[in-house]
Amino acid sequence: MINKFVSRAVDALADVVDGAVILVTGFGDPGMPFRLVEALVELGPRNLTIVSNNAGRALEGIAMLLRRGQVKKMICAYPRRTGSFVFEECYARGEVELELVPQGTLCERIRAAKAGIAGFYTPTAVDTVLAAGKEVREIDGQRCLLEYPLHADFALVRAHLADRWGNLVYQAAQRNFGPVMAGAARRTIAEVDAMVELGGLDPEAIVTPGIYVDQVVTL
Amino acid sequence: MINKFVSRAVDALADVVDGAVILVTGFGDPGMPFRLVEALVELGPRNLTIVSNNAGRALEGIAMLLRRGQVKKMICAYPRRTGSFVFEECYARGEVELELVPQGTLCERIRAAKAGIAGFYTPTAVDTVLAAGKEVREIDGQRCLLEYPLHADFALVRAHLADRWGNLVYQAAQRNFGPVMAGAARRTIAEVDAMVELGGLDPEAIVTPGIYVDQVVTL
Amino acid sequence: MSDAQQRRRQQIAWRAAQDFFEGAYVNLGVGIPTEAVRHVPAGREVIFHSENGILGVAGIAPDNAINRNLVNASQQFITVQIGAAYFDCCESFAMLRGRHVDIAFLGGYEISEAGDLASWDRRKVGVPPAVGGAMDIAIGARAIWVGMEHCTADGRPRLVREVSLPLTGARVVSRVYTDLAVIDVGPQGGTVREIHPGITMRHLREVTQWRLAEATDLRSMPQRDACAAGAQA
Amino acid sequence: MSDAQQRRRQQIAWRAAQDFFEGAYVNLGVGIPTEAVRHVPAGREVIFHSENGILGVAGIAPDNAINRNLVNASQQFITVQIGAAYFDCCESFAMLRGRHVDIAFLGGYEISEAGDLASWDRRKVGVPPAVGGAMDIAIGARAIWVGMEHCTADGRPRLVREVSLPLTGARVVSRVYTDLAVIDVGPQGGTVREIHPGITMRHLREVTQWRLAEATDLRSMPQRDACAAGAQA
Repeated sequence: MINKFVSRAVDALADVVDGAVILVTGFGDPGMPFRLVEALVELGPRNLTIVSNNAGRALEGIAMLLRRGQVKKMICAYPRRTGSFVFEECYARGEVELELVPQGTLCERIRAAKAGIAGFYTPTAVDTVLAAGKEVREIDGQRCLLEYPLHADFALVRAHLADRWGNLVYQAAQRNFGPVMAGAARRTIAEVDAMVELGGLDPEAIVTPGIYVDQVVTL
Repeated sequence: MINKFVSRAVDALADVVDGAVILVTGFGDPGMPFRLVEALVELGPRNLTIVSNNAGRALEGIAMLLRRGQVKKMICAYPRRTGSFVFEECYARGEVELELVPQGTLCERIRAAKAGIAGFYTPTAVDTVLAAGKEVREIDGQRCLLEYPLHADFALVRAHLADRWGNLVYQAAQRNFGPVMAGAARRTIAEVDAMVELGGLDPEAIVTPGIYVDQVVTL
Repeated sequence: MSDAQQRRRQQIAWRAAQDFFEGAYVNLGVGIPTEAVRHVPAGREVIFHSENGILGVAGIAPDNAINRNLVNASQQFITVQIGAAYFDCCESFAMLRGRHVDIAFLGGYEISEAGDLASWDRRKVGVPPAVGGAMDIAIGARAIWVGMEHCTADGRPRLVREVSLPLTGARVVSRVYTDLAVIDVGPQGGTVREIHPGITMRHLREVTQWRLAEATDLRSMPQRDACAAGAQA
Repeated sequence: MSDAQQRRRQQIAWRAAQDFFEGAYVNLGVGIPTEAVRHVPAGREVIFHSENGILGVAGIAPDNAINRNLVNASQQFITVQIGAAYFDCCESFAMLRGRHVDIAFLGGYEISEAGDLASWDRRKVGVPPAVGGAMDIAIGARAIWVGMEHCTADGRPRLVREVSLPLTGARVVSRVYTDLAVIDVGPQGGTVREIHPGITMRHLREVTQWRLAEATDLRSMPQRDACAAGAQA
């Protein structure tokens, strides 16, 4: 019988090695898999590359990974927000590298990894400092940047409910990066409020099909 | 008050001109907007380019457009199926041009048009006859084809229910090209079984948000 | 923020909101623009897009109706309209990049006469840059309107000949709403459509580095406080 | 189709289905492969993917339980398992191209020794070509298994040195299930893992253009009819 539930977050993440690239869902607090990120703090792998819209707040989630010196590089759209003092300190001291990516391009690069697209052209960020070093091509009269997929080792995804096949549904704006990051890494681990029986999710309303999810941890 | 419902299919399609490019949903019969295609037959525009997974069956839908000589070119993945004799006859007589596109590339080209992506690289069809004339690029050790967005004038989309904002839900495998084609053309027209009150669709379960839909016709 | 500044900012948000047309899909930026959701004329249906994955933002949630999973792009707790839909960020940016959003009403630091927008990086030492969705929105929405105070706190123009700060998008802004005027961007410079009743074109030109022409139907900019007073009278 | 051919084809589908592992995501091609859904060993959970947008295909719908909106990629009316999910074609092909589907069990016309697959165009005069999702699947699924009768109706080999028909994908096939053998594709040619109890390796080589080696654990191919009889005993 297929059963993707694992009882402890630290078991699901036990083989995260130093230098791993990890996708973390969330736009602000909604969608942030706090329990899984706490498990990363507990397990202590270092030199991580964290891909997430923001760079943590207060001493929670990604901020704690940064405080513990586990993060080599952040790939984000919006690392600065109210309470992001840990990231700001690490950044000011040069302790963490930042790759700033426009949010739409960030989503699309992650989707490309999930969907087997090897590269794409986007008009976003043309003529800006974020185009530095990128190949430019004019297509149909519009100058575009060539962007590549953002591959990762793990995707940590926060959702609302899951069944034992790993099918997921979300709650409101918690969804954000979940359906994009799930399946974009070699292994996807979801953190959910509760598990439901197989058949407990409407096949028409499943947002992330279980094929993209390897393991599920409940709160 | 926003109200995207129109009472007659022929009104919604009245300004389809000769030479228009039209996306039509459906994978086999499920998802095929028969009423809208019938309206096209009634209105009679010619030299159409029809983009659809299949090329019609019996004397229904796209087959009737072909029979009436309204179609200059079909862009499809699978034009041949049981009962596709009208297309086969037109094709054998050289009356209709065929651009054969692998289904995954077809979806992705339509999505690119919807999502403002100017081009993408895919490993599909490399080294095959369908790669003829396409630019090849090796990315990360993998040879890929450069594919461009498939822009269109109209998208005809079959769904199950709609509200007056144009939010859509589908039924089972009827969904197929709906969420991909809706929004990929300059104008999107949906054909649905029934209209529901605004608020009658669960915001978590809406599949095609109304922003992609301009007009809705009920059966 | 002083009461006077608060009023100026609400006036800017209010003025732009009067121009959101029935049925428009509108994305609101952080700051002044976020306030516009409160100022849509009664009876007009406008659908607000939030780039984290919402169509149908209604407004800021009252303290007794907070859903912790429901925030706007400014991370404020919100409520949604009947008819709202949720989706993921990739779909959300498909809506923007794919030109489905009619109007993005954004904040900004500087705008050039050509419509170049600088809105994301003030290059303050030690402060990490943060772009969010600004660049995708700038090139994606069908119309880019910017709402900003006409001058900086120390009185320097924000409508400048060339932007000095890092660009968000080149030649993207089509209209600017400030506390002093409503100005359309065009190939010959700005066209002033409305001007604050208390100032002259000469004054406006002094605080603007663009070439400015008067619209043939130039009018005095309606004031929110006056309208509110009128409505109460 | 003769009864004997029907039995051969069911045997091929049955044999492949025995190798679908617990938890595997499997896409089934048109023809012989579609039958495999019926032959998964009892108690094993396999999740079938249909490229029109379904995970969890259960089987062909009985006449009294037809949902006209529920078909598989072969346009047959089907039912779904508890736990099924529906999605659009773009997502469906993201699953394929993105290497999320473990096994695609496909039909084919010819396979070269290098694993090149020809499965979509027989180049019949006057018949329009139709590719469907075949090329996306061929390069996308993690393992491509092909189920086919070992020879054509007129006795010519289908496992050929070089394919003569238009290619679906180059060097993609990893295993072949025929009525005569189960053969793994490798850099030195085919490795025969199982052979039909009624034939010899010499006969197999005569009807196969590949170099063929015997697996160290070569065994007689289990037969469905025998198993079915055993199960009934």
